[in-house]
Amino acid sequence: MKAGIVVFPGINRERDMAIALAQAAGSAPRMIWHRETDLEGLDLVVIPGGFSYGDYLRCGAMAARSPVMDAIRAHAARGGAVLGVCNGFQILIEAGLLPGALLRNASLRFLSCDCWLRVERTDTIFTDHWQRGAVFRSPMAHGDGNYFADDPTLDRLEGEGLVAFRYVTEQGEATTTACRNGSVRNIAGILSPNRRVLGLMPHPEDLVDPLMGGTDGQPLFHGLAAALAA
Amino acid sequence: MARDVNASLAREFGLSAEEYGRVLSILGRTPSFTELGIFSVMWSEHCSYKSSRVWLKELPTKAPWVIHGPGENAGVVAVGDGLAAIFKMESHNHPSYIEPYQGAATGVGGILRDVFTMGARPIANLNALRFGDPALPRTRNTIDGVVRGIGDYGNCVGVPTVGGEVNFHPAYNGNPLVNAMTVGVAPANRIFLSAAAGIGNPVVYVGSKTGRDGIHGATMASAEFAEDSEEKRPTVQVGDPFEEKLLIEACLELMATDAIVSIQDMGAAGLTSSSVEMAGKGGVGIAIDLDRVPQREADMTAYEMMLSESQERMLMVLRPDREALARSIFEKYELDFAVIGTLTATGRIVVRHRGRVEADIPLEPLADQAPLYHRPYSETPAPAPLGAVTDPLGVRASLLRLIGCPDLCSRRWVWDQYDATVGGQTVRRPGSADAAVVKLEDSRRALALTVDCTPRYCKADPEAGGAQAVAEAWRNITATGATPLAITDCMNFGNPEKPEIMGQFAAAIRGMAAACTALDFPVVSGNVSFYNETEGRPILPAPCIGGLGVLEEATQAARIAPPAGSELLLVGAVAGHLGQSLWLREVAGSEDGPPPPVNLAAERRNGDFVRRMILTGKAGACHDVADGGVLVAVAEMALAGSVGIELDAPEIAMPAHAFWFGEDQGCYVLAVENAAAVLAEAAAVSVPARRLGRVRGEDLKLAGGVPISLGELRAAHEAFLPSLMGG
Amino acid sequence: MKAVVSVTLKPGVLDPQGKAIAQALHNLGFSSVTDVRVGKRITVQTTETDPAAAHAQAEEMARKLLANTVIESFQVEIVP
Amino acid sequence: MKAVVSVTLKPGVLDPQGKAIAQALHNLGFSSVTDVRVGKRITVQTTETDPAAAHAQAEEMARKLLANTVIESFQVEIVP
Ligand SMILES: Nc1ncnc2c1ncn2[C@@H]1O[C@H](COP(=O)(O)OP(=O)(O)O)[C@@H](O)[C@H]1O
Ligand SMILES: [Mg+2]
Repeated sequence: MKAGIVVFPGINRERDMAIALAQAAGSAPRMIWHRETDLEGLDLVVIPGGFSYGDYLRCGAMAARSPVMDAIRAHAARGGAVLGVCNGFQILIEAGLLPGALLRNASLRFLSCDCWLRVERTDTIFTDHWQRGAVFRSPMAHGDGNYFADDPTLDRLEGEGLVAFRYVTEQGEATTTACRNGSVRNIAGILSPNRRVLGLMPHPEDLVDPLMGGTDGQPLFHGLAAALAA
Repeated sequence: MARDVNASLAREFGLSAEEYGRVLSILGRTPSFTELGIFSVMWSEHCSYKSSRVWLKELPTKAPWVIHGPGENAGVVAVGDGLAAIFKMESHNHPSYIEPYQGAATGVGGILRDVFTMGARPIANLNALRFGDPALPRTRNTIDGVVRGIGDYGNCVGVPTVGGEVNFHPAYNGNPLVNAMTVGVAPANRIFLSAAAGIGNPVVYVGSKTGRDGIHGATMASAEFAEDSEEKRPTVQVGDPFEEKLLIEACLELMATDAIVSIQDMGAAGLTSSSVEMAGKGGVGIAIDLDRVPQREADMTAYEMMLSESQERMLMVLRPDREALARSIFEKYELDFAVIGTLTATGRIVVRHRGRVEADIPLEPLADQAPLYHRPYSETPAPAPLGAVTDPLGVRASLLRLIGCPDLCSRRWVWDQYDATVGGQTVRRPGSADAAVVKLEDSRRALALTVDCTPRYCKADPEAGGAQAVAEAWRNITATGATPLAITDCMNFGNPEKPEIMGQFAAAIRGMAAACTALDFPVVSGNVSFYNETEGRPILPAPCIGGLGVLEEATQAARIAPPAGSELLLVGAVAGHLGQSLWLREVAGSEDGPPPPVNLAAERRNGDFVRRMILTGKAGACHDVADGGVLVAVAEMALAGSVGIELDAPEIAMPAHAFWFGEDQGCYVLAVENAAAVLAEAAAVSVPARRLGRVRGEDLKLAGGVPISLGELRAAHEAFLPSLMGG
Repeated sequence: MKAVVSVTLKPGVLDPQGKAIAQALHNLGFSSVTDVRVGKRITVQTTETDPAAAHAQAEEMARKLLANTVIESFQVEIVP
Repeated sequence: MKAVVSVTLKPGVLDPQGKAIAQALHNLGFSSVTDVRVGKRITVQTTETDPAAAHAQAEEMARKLLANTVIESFQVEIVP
């Protein structure tokens, strides 16, 4: 798998992401400064977490309008795989590659804690190393992760099976308290219609080593590495 | 703006008549307005340490692993594998009182710069916070703003906030304490210093533009608060963590080349202190052309530019042939880059603006003749011994009250707002071990980090309190299995012109020095914050200690949570000391007595034993005994592991509440598999140790008492902050 | 020329911040408050001297960057 | 009655958001932009029917809660 990590000014989880990708793929991903626009030869483009442009104005708004996004859009249009985590998810949404919006957390506070996620479908390059309905732990760290979309959009997402992950209790129930940021229908991650673009708020890349406190996040990266192996 | 310069204006600027006289004799003429500003900030308490220097000299600062001790932007110690840890703690008390959010945020920004200016990538932030009476609305506002400010800044720059402490006391009503610590890592042979060199070399300004922010912040931090200070405040400094993040990356990229001769952040007193210190330390002169300084506002005067405390700015001296390379790196990050001056052979700082010389000061006397005070001091009277105190509540109810009180309740509400995992190296997050543990990239090693101080002990007996703060930091690091290496400190005190405050300071230093020496735990950096008083009421003195240790194998880091089935041992001698304990305050309603004495020899012996048990795999978990005593430590272990614990009836010659809630020092609770073997090893090295109980069941059970379910315990522990702060 | 771009959440989009402020105002004794919505007020200074052109430009800025039209609407006002 | 409270940073106070937005607008080709400042626009709906009273109340709300008067100033406008 040839993976590239796009780094916008203010992105800060590119090192975490590189650890997870290198561990799964056996080789270091390419780091792409946002002014580069050549994504030739990449199987997977990742936009990691952080605070692109300080999260000023709206999270992800300024990064979404930068030139490299056209290249990412073209990559996605070719069927290339795109993963956006946290700020990366916000950027994909602001760029219109995924629908909806990410609003301030319902608590109006930054939330840095572990959450539990349920895998909603397993026939994607991102999730096929999990069992359907599997529940895994993941750190999360964001101030604006409250997923919102209007009802028609939500119904379409549900109808087409494009909800990838939901916030749940450790036992797998999608309760209100399990969804600390207030996301509508407990949505934590969504897919594009061709299921080659995934955006999610939590950070599975921060749980890929016993030293980090566990390996719950590994299936995402192992799945990608297997699916995109040359 | 420009006013007549005379003794009375000097007085307004915080210079005494005697100090102003010295300015006149150094210059041989009346200073210009700008020069007066430069002298006043350089000779302020904050920048010159004029009241504290004579005492700080007593702190031990050396050890074979110390690379740079006090005197640089931050302390540097070797941590193995060719790496160095670079760390420092700093106060932002006064700004955080005026504007809690920005005050705390810019505190984090400032301490980050002190660390990355030396070539380190910052890998962890910690913070020590003291707030007033939680019942006051103002306190809630302060907590809210400070925690958001620290979180937002650290989260945005992508440095994990991994630890800290929070206390409450009415003595902080008008003077919260906000102390921020940053730890960074660099190759030990690539440390950048601030001493300028190379006559003719360009002096380069990078980062944010200069505005009229926080002019005279350093002198503000050197004066007591009066009622009207909320009106008189200077323009508040606003932090821009996005700019800081770019500055970190740009500086580190430049530091990987050979372009930098010396580099220094612009902290307190901004361009003045950075240029004066760089040139002064290097024994060269410096000429600055203010017309070239990137400016945010129109018509700024020389005085304003020299004293501005705009954030996210750095000053560096470059090799002339690398200027273009350096410029290209800063342009990549869209940061301002301006050559604003050159190094000269004059030994003077010469500041030009719009064709006029606005300041021309010889550097040597500015530094050498800076005021130095041996302020009068009076020793704190020894507290009367505490007589017998009866237990009004019983052990079970006392525990539930203590574990939920403001000083002992869960800090989850705070740390849930701090990104603790960014970077992917955090091995022990807040709440999981006595010190935070952060792995070093591309190494098997990890650092253990903690901040500690018990101000109520320091108030009652500053010498014992100073020693205790150092010992507790050492103990917390030890409890993870790490070897303690060095500390940074942040000395928060009242008005040093009062003999009783100076007495507290001197005694705290004595206690710290004794503990540092006994524990081989030298001071490598620090900061002094005086004048923490409002309307004459001083704070509880707080010499906060930031400790750093190293684990050779990150995988060996101990946690608090005890493995199921293990036995609990208590290491250390329990005398049932209740003076100044939280039990005494929260249950018996008194703040009396002497604090617990620290036996440094026993501290070391017990700690070295505990560390050995952890590193040899004989102890599966460890928690030190601190605020609240043994039973609180045990309850915290049960909560951390979500496990039940069954305690035996202790064989003791003291009341039960003294045993369970006394705050004796040098004690640890260990979870072990083979209790007999560990007890035998303890006996062999004369370390007191006894059985406490075992991990079993679903409740916390005291022999003969009504069990406390984990649910009840957790509810009591978790409630306070969320209900105070509204979720 | 100065353009003031007011960006507000569309009706129907949850405004947790507004809700929290309304609650806080009640707690402070402002019992007549029934609803609070929080928007942005972005002031853009330009060298453009023609009001109509400045207005058109500001609208374009709002559409392209300043507002997220999925959840927000905006209004432009030109101040000389 | 509706009160619109505009909260803006005082002159001279750094506006990191505004700075970043101005830069982004430049990158999008809006080269005439010289400065951007970001404030809040808070709409408060009240049951108060007297405009003068509503105005006074909104000013008090701003002083007490809506604006941080250390760094921000505010302006109230009543919309019927
Ligand atoms: N309490 C202290 N103990 C040890 N060293 C100290 C103490 N206070 C200050 N120092 C040292 O004095 C120097 C100046 O401190 P400070 O003015 O806070 O630095 P900066 O200019 O980086 O803000 C630093 O090297 C600091 O580590
Ligand atoms: Mg410094």
